[in-house]
Amino acid sequence: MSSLHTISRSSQHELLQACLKIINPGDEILFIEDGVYYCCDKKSLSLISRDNYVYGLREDLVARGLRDKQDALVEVVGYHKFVELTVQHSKTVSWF
Amino acid sequence: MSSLHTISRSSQHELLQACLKIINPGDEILFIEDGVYYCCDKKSLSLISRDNYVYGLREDLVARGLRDKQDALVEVVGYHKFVELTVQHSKTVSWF
Amino acid sequence: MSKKAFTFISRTAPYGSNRPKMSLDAALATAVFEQEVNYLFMDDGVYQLLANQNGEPIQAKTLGNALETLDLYGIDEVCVDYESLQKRNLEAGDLTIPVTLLDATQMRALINQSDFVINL
Amino acid sequence: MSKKAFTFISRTAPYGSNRPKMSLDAALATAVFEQEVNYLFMDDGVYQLLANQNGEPIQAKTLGNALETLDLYGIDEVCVDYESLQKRNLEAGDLTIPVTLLDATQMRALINQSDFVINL
Amino acid sequence: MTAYQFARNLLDQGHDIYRVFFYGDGVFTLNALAVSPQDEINLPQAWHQLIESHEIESIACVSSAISRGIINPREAERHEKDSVSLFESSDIAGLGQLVDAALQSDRLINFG
Amino acid sequence: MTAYQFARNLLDQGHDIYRVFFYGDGVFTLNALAVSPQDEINLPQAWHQLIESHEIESIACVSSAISRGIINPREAERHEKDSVSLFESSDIAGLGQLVDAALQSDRLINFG
Repeated sequence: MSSLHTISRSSQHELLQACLKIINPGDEILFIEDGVYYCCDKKSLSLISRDNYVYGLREDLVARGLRDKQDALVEVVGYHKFVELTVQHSKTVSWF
Repeated sequence: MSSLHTISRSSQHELLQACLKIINPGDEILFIEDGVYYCCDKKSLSLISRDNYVYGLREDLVARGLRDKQDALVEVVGYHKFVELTVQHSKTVSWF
Repeated sequence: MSKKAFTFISRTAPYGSNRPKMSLDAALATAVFEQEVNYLFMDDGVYQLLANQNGEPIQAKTLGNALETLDLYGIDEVCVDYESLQKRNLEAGDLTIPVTLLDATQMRALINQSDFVINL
Repeated sequence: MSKKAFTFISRTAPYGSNRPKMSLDAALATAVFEQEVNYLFMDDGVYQLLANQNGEPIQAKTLGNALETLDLYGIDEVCVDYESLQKRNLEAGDLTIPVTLLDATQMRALINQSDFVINL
Repeated sequence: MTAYQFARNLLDQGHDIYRVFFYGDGVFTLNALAVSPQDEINLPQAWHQLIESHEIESIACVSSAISRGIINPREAERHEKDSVSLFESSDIAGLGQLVDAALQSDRLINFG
Repeated sequence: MTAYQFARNLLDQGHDIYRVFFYGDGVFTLNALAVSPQDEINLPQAWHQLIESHEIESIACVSSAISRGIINPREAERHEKDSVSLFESSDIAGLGQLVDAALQSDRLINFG
């Protein structure tokens, strides 16, 4: 019963903190839309347990001038993988 | 050239912090809409200088169940006074 | 069709936006389908539960009253993130309906056992 | 009619909402009226200035490019809240146009001398 | 809602409104096709009545309005649409009308 | 925009869409009267084409839609409005269609 969590707003909205309160081991996080600013935010990323793998959506990173600036912890993926992730996990929790 | 600052979202949005960065002595703050949650938040209110008088809009306090719960620092006013405040100050800065 | 577990998470204040009402309407519709419905209030969402709300002065429906109907629809698991409540200097006695206070471990378990988790 | 001083404050990230574009359009319209226009980026608004933006993959206009037109409209006071930049581990060299970095005292003076302050 | 209540009180107190300018999502407030539940206020309808009864100049920003499908007969014809959605008490015009209003009025009040 | 790109990719990868349900401000995405600037994507138009070409079932939540003035001929008649604004590729129905979709599908994906 693992979950994919999508986070789509910047850290100003504190969505990651809310998500981390209820995340389970094995769940994964995908940063999309304004959520991709988290991909360059070492301090926020350090709050995420190593049990939770982290992705960032390429299209949104490129649009915002963040491509190649993301932290080493973040795997950059496209929409193809986004779809696959929603299939791999039994449910998707969207934070917006 | 004093200003009236209206703040219309809850502390989750950190509008007060932004407002306090640019507020001048003699400016006043009016909490409206979801901003009225600040009226019961001693910690946030303590950040405001005594040079800046603080109001809360009655209608929004009543709607949210906060009437009579506001801090002693906050003067509760209605729309009549809201209009007067925008006249008394040379400009209104709206934070939303 | 087997019964599924839906959990609705509501994180925003009432009146300032339409989101709390959207979340409530969706939860009630789910209850009508006789599914298991859990409701979790987090962050500013706990403000929706404050007692003595009265939407009349701003010509809005009183959301607190609407939440009292959760019970009538058979939604008895109304949960609140205890930390969100504490952070706002509120306690269970300030709220308009009885709720179950959850810590992080309990919230994780709730999410883990849910078939659907809907943030609105 | 005498010239007035307008200050636009933009506090939100590009693309995720329409607000940065609304603020820019309003500022450009004001400049067309030959008024004094100041532009202040605070909080997430500083993300609008990041270099190397490319809206194409999300089929949006590249906002960074649009900001480069501020200069053409005679808006030369493009200011940034230095603290907001620092908090995001950014520096002036990361930005697509030259800006004036302001501390709180300087921002207060800017707001105080403005006839209109418009948060969009 | 706040802007509407503010405008009503302002008029009651003897002040004048030079212009109301709807920008961004604010243009939805002028949507004549909106229908509210019976026990709730219909904000577009309330604004329309206030604008008509006080003969207030009301403008929807052209770029905000057409991108959101808030159009009058003139814009509907220009863009080959069969329907209109803007209350006839309001007009569609450019951002210059906002700047002009700021310059012509004693106060500019902005609502989010 | 993200939801649209996601839907397109999902179809390209051979998956099926049981239903798209537009709720809250999401119903504006089905506004047939919206006109985008020439150099920007017209998202309502793009959705309409995707829905038509793949024969996807698309529903606008009835309470969200009518309160926001997104109406089809049936709702226009019921509420005595002269215009329609919903793309004819979508229908208007209740929240039950969202719950039904959750129960009938393998996955429910929500976009904000």
